Amino acid sequence: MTRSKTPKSNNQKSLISRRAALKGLGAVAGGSAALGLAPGFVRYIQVSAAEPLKIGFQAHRTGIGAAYGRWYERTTNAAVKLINDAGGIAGRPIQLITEDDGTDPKRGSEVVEKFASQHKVDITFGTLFSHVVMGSAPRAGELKMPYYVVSEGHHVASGALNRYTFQPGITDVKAQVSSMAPWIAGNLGKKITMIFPDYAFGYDHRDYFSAAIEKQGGQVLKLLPIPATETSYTKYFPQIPSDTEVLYHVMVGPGVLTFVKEMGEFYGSNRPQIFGFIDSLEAVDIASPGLEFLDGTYFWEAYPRYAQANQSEADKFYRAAVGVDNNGASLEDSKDVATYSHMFGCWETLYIIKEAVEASGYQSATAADKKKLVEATEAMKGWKEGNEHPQGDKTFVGQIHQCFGHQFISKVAGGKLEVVHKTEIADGTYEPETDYTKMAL
Amino acid sequence: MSFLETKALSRRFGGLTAVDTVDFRLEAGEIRAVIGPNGAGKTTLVSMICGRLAPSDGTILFDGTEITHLPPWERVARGIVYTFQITSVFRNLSCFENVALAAQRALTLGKAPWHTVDSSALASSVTDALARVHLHERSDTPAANLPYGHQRLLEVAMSLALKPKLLVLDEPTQGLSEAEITDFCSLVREIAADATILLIEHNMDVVMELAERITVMSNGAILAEGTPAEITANAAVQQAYLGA
Amino acid sequence: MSLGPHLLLALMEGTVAAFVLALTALGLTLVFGVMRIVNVAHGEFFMLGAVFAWAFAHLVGNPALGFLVAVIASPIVVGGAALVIDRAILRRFNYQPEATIVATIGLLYIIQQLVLIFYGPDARSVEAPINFRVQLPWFGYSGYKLVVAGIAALLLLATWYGIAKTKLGLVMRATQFDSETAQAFGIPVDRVYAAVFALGAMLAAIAGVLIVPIKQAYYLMGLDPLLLSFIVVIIGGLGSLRGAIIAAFVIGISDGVISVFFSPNLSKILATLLVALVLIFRPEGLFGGKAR
Amino acid sequence: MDRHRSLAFHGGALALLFLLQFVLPPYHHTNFTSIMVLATYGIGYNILIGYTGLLSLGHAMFFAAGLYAAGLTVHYFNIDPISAFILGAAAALAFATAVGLVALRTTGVSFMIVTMMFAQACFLLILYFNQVTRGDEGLVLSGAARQIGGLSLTNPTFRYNLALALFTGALVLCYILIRSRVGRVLVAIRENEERVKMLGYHTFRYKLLALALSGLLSGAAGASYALMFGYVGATFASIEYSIFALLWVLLGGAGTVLGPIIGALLMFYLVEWTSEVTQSYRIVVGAALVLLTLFFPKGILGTLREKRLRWLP
Repeated sequence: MTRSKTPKSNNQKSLISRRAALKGLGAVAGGSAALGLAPGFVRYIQVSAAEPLKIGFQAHRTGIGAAYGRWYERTTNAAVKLINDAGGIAGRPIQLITEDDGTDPKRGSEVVEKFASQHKVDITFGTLFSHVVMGSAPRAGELKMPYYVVSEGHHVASGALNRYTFQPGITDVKAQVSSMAPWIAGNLGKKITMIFPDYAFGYDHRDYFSAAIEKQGGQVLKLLPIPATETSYTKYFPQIPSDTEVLYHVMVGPGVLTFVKEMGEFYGSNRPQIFGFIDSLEAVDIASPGLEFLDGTYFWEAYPRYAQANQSEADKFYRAAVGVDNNGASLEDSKDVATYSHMFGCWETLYIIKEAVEASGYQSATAADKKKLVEATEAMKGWKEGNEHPQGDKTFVGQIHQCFGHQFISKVAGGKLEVVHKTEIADGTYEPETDYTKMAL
Repeated sequence: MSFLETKALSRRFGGLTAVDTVDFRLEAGEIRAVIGPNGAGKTTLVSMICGRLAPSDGTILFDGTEITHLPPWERVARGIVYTFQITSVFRNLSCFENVALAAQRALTLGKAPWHTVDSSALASSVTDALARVHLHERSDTPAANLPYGHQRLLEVAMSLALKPKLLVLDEPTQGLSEAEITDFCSLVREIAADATILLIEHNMDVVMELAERITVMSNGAILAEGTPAEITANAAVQQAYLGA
Repeated sequence: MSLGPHLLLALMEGTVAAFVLALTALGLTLVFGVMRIVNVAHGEFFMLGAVFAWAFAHLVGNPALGFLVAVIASPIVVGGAALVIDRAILRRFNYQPEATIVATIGLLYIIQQLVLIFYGPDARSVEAPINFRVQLPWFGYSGYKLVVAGIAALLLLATWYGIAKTKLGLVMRATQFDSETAQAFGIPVDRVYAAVFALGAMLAAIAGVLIVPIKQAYYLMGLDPLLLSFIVVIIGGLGSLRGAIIAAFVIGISDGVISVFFSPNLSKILATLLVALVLIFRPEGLFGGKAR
Repeated sequence: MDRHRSLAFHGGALALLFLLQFVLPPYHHTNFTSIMVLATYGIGYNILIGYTGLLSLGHAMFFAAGLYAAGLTVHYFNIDPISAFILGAAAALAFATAVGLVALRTTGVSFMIVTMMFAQACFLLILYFNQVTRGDEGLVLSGAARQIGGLSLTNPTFRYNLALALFTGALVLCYILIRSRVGRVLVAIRENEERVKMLGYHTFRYKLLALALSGLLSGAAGASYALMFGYVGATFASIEYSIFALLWVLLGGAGTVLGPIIGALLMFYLVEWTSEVTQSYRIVVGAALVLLTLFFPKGILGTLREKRLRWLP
């Protein structure tokens, strides 16, 4: 995923709570600095019966990915704690080593290098932004380092990466957008105008949604790419053809609130159907002033942010463990909204790593063991909904290293999101475009 | 036809006319002094002759060809060499390197920048130029370490290394001691043996000593021109400049 | 939408953008004109203006009153910061042009990171002091944007008056013309430099305040106005106030129109090409005097 | 005498870099590889700012020209890495010459502004032609395409020595240039361009030559980066990467041959160490720039040269 997400809009958070949050971040930073020292001690002491399994977590602590990175860390820490409390992986505790990549591809590949050569981790995981994945994956492949990303980009499944890079915890964008098309065509309309960010993440939407909606007999009337740095949108709206039935938006960047506000000013009450990707409003409170215009519009969600009437036990468990309330905000600060449709991927990926390590009989960071781990991961077929996979059932296609799951469509009502449709996994699956298992290990 | 000739040459800065339709002639082999009060347009005039400033109007002819729009480096190639009023030697380079910059140019005229220079030809050319100003023994001294008077001489040596046909000296004796000025005058006479000299000068003793003819400028125009004796006798000059 | 109204909307957007750009670029070119330095952190003053506007509006609470406080207080704070920078850094190496560029790049990084630490990575909005929608026959338009254009026009006039008609302006122009002579005539050149640097920063900050109800305050928002201002001052001629304002309108409006009909990235690329053309035919800019 | 000392100094530095590969732990081994490539970019930048006195803030466009020319041809046309490298360097050379023809019409701060704007336009062009470049996400070059005579560019030893060879080439080129008569003219232009003009030099041509060489080295570094590390992305064309080159050169010492690599090394490890205790590495970069201008305007080697090693080129 590639987008300037950091800048979520929130005009109510006070400076005080910001400082409190910063303190928290500082503590996390301090803690992980201490962790960074830990490997040395562990080596010398050599007392623990079970040598820990080292997992390198490539985190976006700074740079444009920071707002997402924060929640990725919280989710990851929660899952690691649970796994360790339950006896770890194959009897070994996870030792999580977190390094900031600055949301920069060059630094990303250096971090992978550092994990492999300096920290000597067993596995690297957790990268979100596409360009960092693209910058880091080649090095991971060269180092033969199993690399589990949580990015939702189509880069893994497209065959652009390598045998050591997996995305087992989150459905890719191609599958997400393809699975939306039938419902949109059936319920909202067939003449679509797309507003999307003018960079890689947006192109996946542009290419795969256009194809999918045409299959449903629909038609994309107009494509409106918006540059990454844009902060004013009024000038784009006149380009929306007047016979547009559905406005499809996946807006990100510092100006999401502005985008909605200006759309409201432009249309008044006389608007087409509007369908958006929640990426537009991840980490943003739907009840923020200025977002009233979105009432009655629809959103894709990977995982419903607001606890629904039929909330599963697994979701209750997951929310409690990560520290998220029923509105998708932090238990400590109701204004601190989670990136709920993405961060579950970290949780589920960690459990998949656990399963793969245990199934492969992985012992130590040797080339032979890492090969076994890769093959064991490729051999997996999918997972059932449960505490380890709270988002829902998934299938996994070993050839393309990519999983596929259910998607949700929610309607904005009274400042909340209500699920109106849940897709089938088959709605989004596609023919494999590559076969990593044929590549040399 | 004159060696150097300007026709109706003018230069305006915004509303100010620094040089106003000047017709100026200089014959080969002459030592000519240009004098005049501050702001008379002397430096502006020679700057246009050397190509540091573009004229607003008028033409400049040198050695029979028009050079009005030629860039400075092409004028240097034709033999017009300017010696700066404010000492502009390269302070961090040695005397040798300073002069070598000029000599190297003279040896590579018309050739591409990467053209190699025969180092013995370069060395002899540099040593010659330094010897003419009696600085050959300080060849390795960084220019910054020279006393001021010697820096002026180094400046002249750089110009000599360019093999000038017309050497423009802009207030060369400013800041020199009496003894240095005497030496300087004899140096200029030596140079004049094979180059025409155009001299801007405030020191009237130097002017009277060196100049064969004198041009007096005032308010951007030529007020008078003639031998030192004629100029000394000229009433208008006395009134405007010598302040009578 | 048909071509006419479409073009009208593009022109309106472009004009509003041009007014804000003119204010920002005016600050940049003023500093260059008088002090002969380029402030690469100029965009960060714009950003600081917006961020402080958020802080003041937030402290006050009431949107209209909060905005009023922000319009006055935010530029003062930013101007103060500029004074500190002038005293603590720029004056120490005597405004040497290259050193100034390097030091202000450093400041750009420092200011951005400080804002990230104390303000955070979020884009935060400030409510507009007046909130009405102008309904045209073809589309609706934000009333506040028209107000922004009005205020910016007044500020441009005030700046022009200050420079052309007041004693302070005279002193500034004298310093710009020849700082050594000005010094000799007893003008405190040092203090004039400090004042001009602060004034330049304040102009950028006010532009930031005005824009924040439209665009929100965000710690990386300074780069775009900086680059656009650069384009403007090069086309207008470095140091030329009149050139900067005219060029701001050329660039602002053409950017508005081109990005409506084509791609915004394309419009910025075209603006850069325009600069290349201007340089080929008039290296000193359209309104610049010959370099002295 | 000085000449010998200086040759020994630089030869010693290269020998040290060669020997380091046998003792460096793997993580730092790779870091040194990339630092040598980036220092080549720094040397290119230094020819312009350090020796010719032209301050550019757009050098990332030349680095990116090499990066993309090499990367795209490998990705789309599967050409071999050696041809791709030559192509990348040549593309940067041609591009730098074209940019120079326009940008060198300005001087001083205008030159800085114009180069910065051109670089930003290049950055936007990369995004604009996203169908080819994949915009910000960029492209990954497959390991299979990155083979020279059966040796893989992913092999750390091979890669380290290639980077060393590239760096050595750049260093030797820079050394020869500044010792040459042309180099003397460039330095003279830095000191006083007006005087050089009046010595009869067509200074524009010399500046253009400096910019072209500078672009060539930057592009060679960019092409090498793409081929050695297998990733091509728009980040490398961003203003940040122009500023990095400036920072390395100023820190190491503008107008010193070894300055760029000293600056790049120090900056890399400074950021590396500070990022373990703070997330605000940008403050470190910013403070480094401000402190340099205030207290060490000549950088590390420049200050050393002033104090003791006067013979340092």
